[in-house]
Amino acid sequence: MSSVKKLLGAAVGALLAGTASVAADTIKVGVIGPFSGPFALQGKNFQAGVEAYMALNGKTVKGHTVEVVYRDLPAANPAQSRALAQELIVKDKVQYLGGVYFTPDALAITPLLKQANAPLVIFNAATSAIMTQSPLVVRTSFTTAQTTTPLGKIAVDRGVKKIISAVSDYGPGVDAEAAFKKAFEAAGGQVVEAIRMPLNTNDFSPIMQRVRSSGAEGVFAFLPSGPTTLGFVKAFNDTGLKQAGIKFFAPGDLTQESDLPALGDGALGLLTTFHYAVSHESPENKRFVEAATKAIGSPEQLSFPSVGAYDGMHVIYKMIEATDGKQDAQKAVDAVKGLAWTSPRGPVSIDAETRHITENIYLREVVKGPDGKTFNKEIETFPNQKDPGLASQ
Amino acid sequence: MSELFRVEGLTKSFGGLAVSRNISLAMPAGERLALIGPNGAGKTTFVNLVTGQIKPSAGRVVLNGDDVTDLGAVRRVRKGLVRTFQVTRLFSDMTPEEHVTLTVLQREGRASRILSRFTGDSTVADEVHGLLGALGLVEVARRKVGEIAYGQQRLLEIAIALALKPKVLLLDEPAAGVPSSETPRIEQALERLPPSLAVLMIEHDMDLVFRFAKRVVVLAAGEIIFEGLPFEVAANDKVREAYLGNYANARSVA
Amino acid sequence: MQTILSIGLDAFAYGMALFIICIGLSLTMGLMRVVNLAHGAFAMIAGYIASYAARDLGMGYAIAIALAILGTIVISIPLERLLFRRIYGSPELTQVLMTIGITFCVIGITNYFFGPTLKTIPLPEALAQPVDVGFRTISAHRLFVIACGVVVATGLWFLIEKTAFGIKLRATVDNAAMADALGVRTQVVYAVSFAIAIGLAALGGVVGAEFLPIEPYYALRYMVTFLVVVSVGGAGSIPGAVVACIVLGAIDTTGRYLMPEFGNFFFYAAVIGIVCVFPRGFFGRAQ
Amino acid sequence: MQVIAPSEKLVAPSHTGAQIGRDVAGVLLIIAAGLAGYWLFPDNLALLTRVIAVALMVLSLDLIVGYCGIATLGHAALFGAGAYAAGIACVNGVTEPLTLIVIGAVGGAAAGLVMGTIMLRAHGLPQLVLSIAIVQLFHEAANKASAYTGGSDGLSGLMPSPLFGVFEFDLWGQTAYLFGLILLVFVFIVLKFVVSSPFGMLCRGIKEDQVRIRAMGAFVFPVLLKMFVISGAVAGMGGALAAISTQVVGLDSVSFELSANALVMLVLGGLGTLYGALVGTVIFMGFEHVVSSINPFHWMTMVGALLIAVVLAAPKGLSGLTDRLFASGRAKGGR
Repeated sequence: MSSVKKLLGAAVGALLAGTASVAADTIKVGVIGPFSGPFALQGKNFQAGVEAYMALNGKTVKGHTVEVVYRDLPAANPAQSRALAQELIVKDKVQYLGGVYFTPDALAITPLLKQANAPLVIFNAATSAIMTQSPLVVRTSFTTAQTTTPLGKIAVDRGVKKIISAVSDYGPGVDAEAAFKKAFEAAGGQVVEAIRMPLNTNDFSPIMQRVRSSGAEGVFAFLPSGPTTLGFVKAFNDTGLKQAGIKFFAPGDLTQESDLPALGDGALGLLTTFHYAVSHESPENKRFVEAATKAIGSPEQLSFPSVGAYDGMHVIYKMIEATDGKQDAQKAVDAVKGLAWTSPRGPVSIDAETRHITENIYLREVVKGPDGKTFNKEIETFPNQKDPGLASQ
Repeated sequence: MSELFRVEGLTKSFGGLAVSRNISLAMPAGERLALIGPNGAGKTTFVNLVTGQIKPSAGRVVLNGDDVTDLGAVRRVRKGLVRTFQVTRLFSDMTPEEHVTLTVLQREGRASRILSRFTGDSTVADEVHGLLGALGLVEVARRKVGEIAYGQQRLLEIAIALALKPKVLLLDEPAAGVPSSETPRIEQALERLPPSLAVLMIEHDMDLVFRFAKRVVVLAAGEIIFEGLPFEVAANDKVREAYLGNYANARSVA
Repeated sequence: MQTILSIGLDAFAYGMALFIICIGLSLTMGLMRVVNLAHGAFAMIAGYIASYAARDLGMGYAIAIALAILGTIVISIPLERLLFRRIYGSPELTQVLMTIGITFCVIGITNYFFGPTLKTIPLPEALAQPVDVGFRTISAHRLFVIACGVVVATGLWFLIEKTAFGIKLRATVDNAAMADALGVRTQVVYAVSFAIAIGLAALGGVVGAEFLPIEPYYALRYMVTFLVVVSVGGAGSIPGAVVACIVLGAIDTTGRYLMPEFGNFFFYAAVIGIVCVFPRGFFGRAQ
Repeated sequence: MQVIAPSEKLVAPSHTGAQIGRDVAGVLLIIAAGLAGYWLFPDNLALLTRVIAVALMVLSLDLIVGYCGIATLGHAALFGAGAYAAGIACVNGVTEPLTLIVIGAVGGAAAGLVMGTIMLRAHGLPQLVLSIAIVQLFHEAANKASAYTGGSDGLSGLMPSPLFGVFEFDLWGQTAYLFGLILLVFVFIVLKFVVSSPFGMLCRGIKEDQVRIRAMGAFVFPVLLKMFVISGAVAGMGGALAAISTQVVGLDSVSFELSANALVMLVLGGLGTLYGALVGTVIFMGFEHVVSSINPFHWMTMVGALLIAVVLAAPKGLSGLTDRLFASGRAKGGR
């Protein structure tokens, strides 16, 4: 067995030798994301966002070269997450940690940050509570509550008084259900029924049956982006609910751009709220989409995690600028508190108190473009939304 | 009546087909009984019924005055009703010594102990070596069973059975599949069985039957058709019919 | 009543989709004694081929299905020759190791060449529309899946019970050496059975894509579902697989309708219950 | 007739002595390898600690699969039960690491009792499916009981107190690793005794032929159930170690994926030797780590290729391969 370990040592050693020869003035950023496995698409978007930012803004900050080290964490696995973070900090000597798609993975890293003297910039993981775990966490994505809350008023404005909620039965789904209920009831609506669906549901027609028998005028849905959304939307159309005039509201995870080609015309007319649409019209976004498409290879694969990563890199660049390359996590985080800039998604800022991003939330409708492809068209803007989940705590 | 073991009206049907019909039999201590019969007579079914591998449709099995019909196979073994198998069922990775040690420990209720050593108890070791010696297995005691001769495996089957200190022993064709050069060793082992033990042997080899048995029972089509002394068997009409009805020649009863 | 009928219809369609995908696995496991965990990978490969043919090349749905089945079988031939042939007769766990390895490879390669996005197989106009069946509307595609399932079940039953090939197959399964001695070319029988199993996986992958969308992780994502269906039915049994798919489909669908929050509890508790009552599956062979 | 008199002594050299010698050497080798890992990769201790936690689980799986012949794809239920038991205890104020390991063992053992009771009702493929169903139920239960387990967000906020009041579980992970290594060696030695005890021999017998064991007058069910409980305790300790060193418990610790990976590692290393379990875990996780660092995007192909290569080159697992190379071999690997 020891010979095995030696072999391993040689292999890892060779790996080290490859990276150890970089100049002393290189600042490393460790990015942890799902680069393989069932969520590989989202990890690819992390990479695209990071590469797009570095392509547009250069690879140096104040003369310090920035180098990104990617580590794969295919599915939520806190033990592996912690091991990867530790290795990045101790062995690869990264000064900044970024990425993280799932909440438990982020929670496994937060206890390390203080000792590591490294800030964690979260590109995605969307549970409010992460921010309270460590003062060295900054987040450039969104929370489910943040993207969901505006839907309450939107639904009521569109004449829906009774709604049925159907969410995937896991943390973010439960968050979405709670946030929507609160906002919808505050606006005068009534959630007649709340369904939680197991994550591995393949056939959604029984759920649609429930929707039909509930007598609701609309349905609020939350599902993680990926294959299940396809089944859900298909079932919604196939069971005739769409023709029956039932309105459909959901946070934008459900109509992420990379799923739209698969959803096809069935998605037309779906109303979703989100912080970013690839179709957002602004010069910043045009530049971003161009660079990110180049990085990811195919325009069909571009989706929201890329913008979280892009802005995450922006925050990290600002941190490097403020500390001039010296490792000082607290100073770095302090430097970006209140930082405001124009992101591809619109104007954003880092809330000085919660360190979570304040951003516009857009209401979008899936429409068909001139090229025959469907896209999320922004039709209403809710400016400067903070995370209601954190605000209420 | 000093009978040790008795079955009464043992019957087993699968669906509508009766494979054992109303079999009754008694054995005193020290009995040497041979059960013979043509292929398909239900001999192995009978052993399985007696040892509790399968449940009878009707009838009783009585051991030492206790009705054991409702007990499972394991409890019957613990009460002293032990069998060997027609085709050896041994653990090819283990040695004969390990087989017998495990059996002795099991008999003493120590086999499922975690905090004890498998080897090292000298009384157990002595008993094991005694048994292996009695059956001539000492030379191969520490070879893996998969590597020893089939005749020796058959002997090991008997050693395992004896290690359970049975009262009644059912030997299911102890010489089956053994090359003729090795049969004398089996024969010798059978002769050395403890005298007080009641033994029921199923066997095809009539030489062995004649030498070993004091009494013979013939089973045909699930029924007992003859019960008596060995030399009477060949002369019995029913037996001749049963065998000749099945075979072109009656060599095996000759 | 209407609700029950309606749920029943959904359950039946879902069950039939599962049946078409799983029956091939049931045959490999029951008749060829190979635990082929890479079965789903073949269904997925077929999905990619069909998607490419129908979406990118604009071919018809029927042609896409045919191409997918053929293409998948062609891909499987070298795999059978080089890899699967080595594990016929190996212990199950060795087979598990090999076929999981194959699954990993297929996932990795697919991800590399085709990217991680979902692939769809556009349905023809006729199948894409909802159909009014009196008490409700149902998509024509679901009816098509049901029809496919019935055809596959009858076809297979006929093949195995009524044809010369079926006799050879059963003989080979019962005793390969004996069949060999009787002049059955067992290697050929194995190869053909393997091809049939793969072809069925391919068909299932394509027509079931509306339920189980095609993406690189397909084989692992649905592995549990496939294994459960096959063993509840009893490996190698066609009626068993049919019953298992319908019963499990019904339990799954009803559970998700009545109490979606506990849908999984309901489903797996039912699986435990069924296995405890039928320890060899509905129509399993005695061991 | 050459029947040897009962009094004659056995002539073959004592088996047991050689066996003990080999086991002592084996344990020393494990300790040496563990310490070598500590010196060679001081920066990868979190990974190595994770390897140890998983190795405990794979060891415990070997007890069930390798020694009793029961295939299971639900072993993470036992690992996860231990992890959650320790995690919940830790969040509620029991922070002493050794106590947490004990709690994990108890949790795992309880789960093993439940799992064994259900699984032993069937055989073969249906049994495998029972194991899958059970781990899925555990997973669902952990997801549902989010008030206690944190659900899909994970149970966070574990603050284990320093070991013996001195050694902290910190970023560098030295404490966690050495603690884990000592635990592993301890468990390994105990398990070596367990598998060579009468009970262990009985299990090996059951694996080969249950009918024979019954004919020896032993009940099969309680023996197997006992092994399930022991296995659960060991897996639970692995779970508790993971919980202590990670300070978070996620739903992945009761997942089908983890169960399947553990089985793959075991078969890769070789069944029924305990060494195989360790070799398989180290090779699989080490290989996965190396290739996924080289190419985080497409490493899965390489792992798949490794598994295929192992089946082609060493169908009995890697320890079976060493057996073949050094014909003297330890206890036989694989089946």
